Amino acid sequence: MAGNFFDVAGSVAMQSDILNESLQLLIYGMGTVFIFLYVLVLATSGMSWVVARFAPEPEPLKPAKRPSQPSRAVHPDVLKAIGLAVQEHRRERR
Amino acid sequence: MAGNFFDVAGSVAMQSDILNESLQLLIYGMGTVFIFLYVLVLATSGMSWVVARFAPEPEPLKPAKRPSQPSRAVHPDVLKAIGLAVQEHRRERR
Amino acid sequence: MAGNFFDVAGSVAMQSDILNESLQLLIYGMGTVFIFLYVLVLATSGMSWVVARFAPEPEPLKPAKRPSQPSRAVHPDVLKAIGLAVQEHRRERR
Amino acid sequence: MSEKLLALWQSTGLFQADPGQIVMMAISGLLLYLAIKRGFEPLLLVPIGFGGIMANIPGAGLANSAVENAFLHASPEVLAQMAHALAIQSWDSVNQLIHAYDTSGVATHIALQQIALDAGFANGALYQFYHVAIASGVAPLVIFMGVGAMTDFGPLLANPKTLFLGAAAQFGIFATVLGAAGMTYLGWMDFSLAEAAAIGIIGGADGPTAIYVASKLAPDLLGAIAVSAYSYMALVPMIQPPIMRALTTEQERAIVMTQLRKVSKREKILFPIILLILVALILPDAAPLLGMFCFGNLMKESGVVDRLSDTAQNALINITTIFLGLSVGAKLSADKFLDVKTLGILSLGMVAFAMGTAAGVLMAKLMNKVSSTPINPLIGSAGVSAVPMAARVSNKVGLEANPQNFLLMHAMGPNVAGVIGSAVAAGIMISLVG
Amino acid sequence: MSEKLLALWQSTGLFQADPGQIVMMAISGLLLYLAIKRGFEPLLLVPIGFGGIMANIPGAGLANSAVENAFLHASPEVLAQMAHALAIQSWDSVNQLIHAYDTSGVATHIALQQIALDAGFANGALYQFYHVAIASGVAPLVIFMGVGAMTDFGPLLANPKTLFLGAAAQFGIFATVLGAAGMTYLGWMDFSLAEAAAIGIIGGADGPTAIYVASKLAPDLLGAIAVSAYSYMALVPMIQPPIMRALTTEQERAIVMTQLRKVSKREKILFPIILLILVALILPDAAPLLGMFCFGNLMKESGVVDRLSDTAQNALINITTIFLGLSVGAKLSADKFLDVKTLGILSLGMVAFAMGTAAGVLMAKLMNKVSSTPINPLIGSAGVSAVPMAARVSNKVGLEANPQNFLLMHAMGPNVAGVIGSAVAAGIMISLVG
Amino acid sequence: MSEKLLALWQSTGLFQADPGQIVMMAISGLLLYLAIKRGFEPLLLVPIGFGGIMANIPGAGLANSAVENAFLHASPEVLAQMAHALAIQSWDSVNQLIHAYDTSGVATHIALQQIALDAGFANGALYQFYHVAIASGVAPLVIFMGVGAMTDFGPLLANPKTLFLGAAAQFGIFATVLGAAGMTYLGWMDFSLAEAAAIGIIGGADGPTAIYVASKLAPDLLGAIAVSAYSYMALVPMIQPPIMRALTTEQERAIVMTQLRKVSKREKILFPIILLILVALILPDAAPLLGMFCFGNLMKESGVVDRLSDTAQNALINITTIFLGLSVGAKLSADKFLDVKTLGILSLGMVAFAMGTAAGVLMAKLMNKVSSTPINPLIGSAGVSAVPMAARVSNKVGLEANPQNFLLMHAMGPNVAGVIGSAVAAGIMISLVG
Ligand code: NA
Ligand code: NA
Ligand code: NA
Repeated sequence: MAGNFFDVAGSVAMQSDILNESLQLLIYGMGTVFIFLYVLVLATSGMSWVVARFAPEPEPLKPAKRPSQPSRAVHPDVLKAIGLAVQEHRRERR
Repeated sequence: MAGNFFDVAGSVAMQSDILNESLQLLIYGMGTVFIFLYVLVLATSGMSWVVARFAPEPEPLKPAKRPSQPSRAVHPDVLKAIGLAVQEHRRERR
Repeated sequence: MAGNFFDVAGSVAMQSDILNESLQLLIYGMGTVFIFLYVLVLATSGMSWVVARFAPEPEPLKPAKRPSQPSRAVHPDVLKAIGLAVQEHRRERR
Repeated sequence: MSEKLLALWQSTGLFQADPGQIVMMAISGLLLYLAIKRGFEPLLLVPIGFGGIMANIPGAGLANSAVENAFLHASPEVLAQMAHALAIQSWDSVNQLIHAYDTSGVATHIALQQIALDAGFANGALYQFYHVAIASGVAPLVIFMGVGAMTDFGPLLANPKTLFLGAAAQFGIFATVLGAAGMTYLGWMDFSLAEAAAIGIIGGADGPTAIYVASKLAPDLLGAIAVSAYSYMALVPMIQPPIMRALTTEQERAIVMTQLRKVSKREKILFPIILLILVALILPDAAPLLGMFCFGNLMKESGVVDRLSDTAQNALINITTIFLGLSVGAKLSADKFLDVKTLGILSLGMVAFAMGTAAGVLMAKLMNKVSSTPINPLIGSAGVSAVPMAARVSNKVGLEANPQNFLLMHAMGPNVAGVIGSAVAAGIMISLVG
Repeated sequence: MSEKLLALWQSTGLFQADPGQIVMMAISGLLLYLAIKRGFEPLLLVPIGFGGIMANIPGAGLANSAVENAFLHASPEVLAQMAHALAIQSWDSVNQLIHAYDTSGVATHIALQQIALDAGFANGALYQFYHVAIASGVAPLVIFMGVGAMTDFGPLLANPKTLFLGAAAQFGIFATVLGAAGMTYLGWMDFSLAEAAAIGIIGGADGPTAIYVASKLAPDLLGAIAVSAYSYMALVPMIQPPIMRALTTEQERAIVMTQLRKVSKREKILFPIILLILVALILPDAAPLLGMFCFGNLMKESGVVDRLSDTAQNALINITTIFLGLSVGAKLSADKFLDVKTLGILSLGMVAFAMGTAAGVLMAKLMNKVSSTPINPLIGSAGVSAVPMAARVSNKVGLEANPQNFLLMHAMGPNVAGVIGSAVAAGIMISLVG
Repeated sequence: MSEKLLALWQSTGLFQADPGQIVMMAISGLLLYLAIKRGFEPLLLVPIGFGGIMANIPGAGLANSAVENAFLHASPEVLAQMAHALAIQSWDSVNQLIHAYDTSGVATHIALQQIALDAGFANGALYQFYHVAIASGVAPLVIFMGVGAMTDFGPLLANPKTLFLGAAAQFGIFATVLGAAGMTYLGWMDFSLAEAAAIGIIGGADGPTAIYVASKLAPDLLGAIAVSAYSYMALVPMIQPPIMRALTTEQERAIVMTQLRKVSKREKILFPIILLILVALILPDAAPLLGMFCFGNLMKESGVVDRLSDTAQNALINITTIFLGLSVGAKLSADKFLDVKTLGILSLGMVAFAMGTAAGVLMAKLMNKVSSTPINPLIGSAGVSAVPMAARVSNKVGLEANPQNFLLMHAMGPNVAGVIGSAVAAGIMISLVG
């Protein structure tokens, strides 16, 4: 869709073209991959630093949420499972 | 789709029109809402009375159905759950 | 799609045609059903014989696979179920 | 003021209702009653019944395409446009236009659709479900995949000869086609060969197969065919026993069959592949149904994709069943269902089940003549499929004759063979008549 | 070499970004924050917020159709083709073409689509989700089915009079329409009647209903309407209590209600069918929403299709929610959302909730005047639906006045009645304005 | 009589079979064998293999569009119509028409489709699956969302530098593109640049990414590319160890890495958002894949939408996997797959994996030179992704050198980094070549 800057060459499609096009692809491609992931490393490290510095230990919030949600999420099957499991177990303890 | 009786007015769309159109909407709307829910109250009460009068306690039919269906419905997970739960529990009772 | 050999007759659609067409359908149909399932009987018996003769007892392979897969398959619900079931049960044993 | 109240009143269902719709809503309510209180195949008949009510809500047009809704409610100008697109100059009733539309090609359909959409008409919700689930042919295939993932071919593999019982029971299908043709011959009904074939498939006693074939050969009859198929499947415990008793002697019903051998995992894995290859070689037109069926079964037996197999037999088949049922309900429209043809379909459906049952039992008796290992003829009736109901019936009637004789496992062989048999028959119908 | 680096640079979002998109990404981020850290309706606002960010990624065009992407990126030749298809000879800005496209009919749309696809442009992923989930109207219906399968009408059946509270609370809807019209009258805004109606539905305090109506009456405002509806639903615990306290006396809030009677299974099975029949007779335009709602509830209560009911309230509703949320996010585009209209929508939405709450409470007080059995006016506010939040609020405020007085179960009646009420209101809007 | 038996015989697969289809069915059977008996990525290769068999059933045309089926089976009249729609007067072989069709625009496609449908031809089931699941680009995105919901970025966040390993391993992708170009240059093969790019993505060792890119850049090669990607992912435990040993010394392999720090919930919530923003700013063309990936991960980590997250990693991803696999199988047609290009793809795929592994290991060694904290070069190979197989391989090879040294957690960082890396590479391919 966006700026395909090989169009012209591509339409000609001479053997030598494809070779140097893919060479360019190699250069620009690996270049972009490294730039992108390098920026990501910086952003991530920065974020971690900020979190550690200004907002440590958000754990408390999680246990507050988890128990409620999953119970809703798995409701039907699990409740039945518990019931059955417990009966089952009682039965075989007799 | 059905009878939109504002079409003409709507196409003209003069400020004053929209005001009295929405006023009409308020009147007809709340009217219909109340009529509908009033009829629903009657129908529901009537139905409850009929059930209580002529067909009380249909509970028996339910337990007859439930056990079969759910067991089919939750089959794979739950059976595994029971098995695992019971083993688990035995393990930790030792 | 494929060779509908009643097309011509079908377009004429005289009462007598449909009768003998459906008679043909009965003959060819039951014929094909029996041929097909007869071949299937032969193929199945042959396969079973080959398996029994050259590759008996593949069971070992199964227990090796099953435990891993299902655990992955039912993971979320079931683990929760176990936990809850066991707690539940402990609670009511007190 | 008054003309606005009038507009409101005219938009009510009470005003727009036509008797046919009332009757269809009553029939749909009956289906709900049978499903909920009498346990008639509830998984399908609850959605079908409810869909039937929704499809017949006056003025809502939930089961109509945008074009159909336009034909019913459009202004004269829009109708004129549509008539022009249909190359019709003058017309006295809309039905003329509708007929012209039904007989026109895809290009014309698209043209009218554009006019209807431009005029602000939309496809009803149930129409969309039908279009995606059934017209595409996808829903029955997905359900067949799930059924395959729930099917155990062990009993069949332990005793492959029972496949012949599954073959014989398909006689009900083709005899019914002949019956439908006979009715047409006698002038009682006016079924085309394609319609007769679709009706015959009711005898397959297999819901998705019947819906799949009907959607290809006789979409207009789909509602009646599906309803009759599922109703008679639910009635199997009433339909079959008298026939089974009539065709067998006390001692035949008491025959004890030899214990089934254990079937190895490897055989179960290879079976769906062999079945698929035979389909490929002999009957490509049965490939969609049987292919998905074998795929589901292979997912189950291979044991390496349990998470896919579990989804195929739970979330996926349930979702598909909901929309398949509602889509079938969308076909319960008065003009299609309240037709003498429906009576023919219901009576022929009954015949199909009876013939299939009888053919299965008689085949079992024949096999007893020729083969050494004894076969209890009661398991022949399970060949009509209607899994697992028919197998349970064989077992029940068997226990009456001999309380120690458990035929259930032996009946499961012909039972699943019947599923294959009717899918094969479906392929033949589509290949020869489609 | 340099012009290639240029090409790469020009393909970055940084280069293609326009301020509006940045703002929209920030707003979407805010929604994510509210959903994750403040617990604002996370099930919807997490997908909506994330979808909003994705929709505004510069240059990606994830929320655009192939045609829209072509308008943005196509070569002059392709644009010329498109202009020709639009019968436009000369044009100075693409916006001219876009406007012509928006006002053209389906046939023209298809023609331009073909040109765009031929030129290698594709529909964005979010556009596809929106098209399948919302434009078709299917997703809100499927969610309504799931909600129906999760709803217990027991409290409502035990005390049917509470339906009147669900009716009264809908006053917020229609008053808001009037408010929107007033803003237009005063020249502050420029809402059409259809837009005003869609905005009013925010007062229904029911997400799927609001999205369904907006998609039919005012698709351009859908993003703002959905965001405002879900935000205020999350704010119910802040919006309602002051109003409830202001309109009630200490002793009114302390009223203890009589224990609810036990409701039989049979009543619960019959209720959705009766409701559907009334919809069919009185208000066919409410049939899609209420029909699916009743279907879900019947699946639950009938007890014979639990596997379908379980799927409807889990896998199916979850899958639909994911794509519905992303699709709503796709409507959070700068040109549509960054508009003075959005401010109007947000303020009117707040009014709608307040009016609905007040109307519910006042109705309860009125009923106390006329009826013998006492009604605690606090349960009136639950009539706006916002299930189950509003019912919890009634319970909480009630406990402040009387620590022994548990209103939760009593408030569930008006709460579910409110869902029916707003669906009815939606039907009226679509029937009178659509 | 005889000519009818003939018709039946001609409708059999045996009669219609062409050798290519037989070979493809055998190859598909081999894939099933590898998946079921050798455990080669069964979740994908079972559906792919089975779909491959179904796609090659002679005469069934399950993988063909209605138009393709019409080309194969239509009557001369219909073919004449189609030729006319293609503006072809005279033609000696159907292939001429097929070629003209393939090179024609959307408008012509629609015209022929209408002719085919009018003539009673239908889209095959697998074609429909492919159209909905892959051609739309949706299925890979949904799977990526599910994978995101199953991914734990903790190890990556604890040691962000490992992202460089995920970057280096992508060298395999671009080197392979160069290799494919080289083959073309030497005249061994005839790959276009787009095809070369699609082949290179095999080196990403990530199934959905490879399918997504192939569907956009080289749909004809999709079957071969997907098969080769999944096969080599399954072969990772055989391909990687020798390379890893060859490029490292005993003491390098024995390097013990410092325990990873605990990562806070908040960091995990913020990571997908930051990643999405970077994608938006730098590489919009990677937005669909990485956006859905981040969305899935945010649903998981936010902890407030667990029911959506659970569905995304179970029912939804399983359903999508089933249809994605069958759709890929639909691309295993003889004319496309039995081509010298496939040999090139298989050999290049192997090269891609080897190069990626080597680049990852060498990058790790380089980082050891420059950085202070020690990195065991064995975790570099995990940068190719192939989650979690490649990480397990790193761990296993590490244990050989030092039985106390558990690298698994350390290898998970580069492993998930590799997923991001290859999605970025995919974006670049689509942006520069697409
Ligand atoms: Na059958
Ligand atoms: Na409401
Ligand atoms: Na990778």
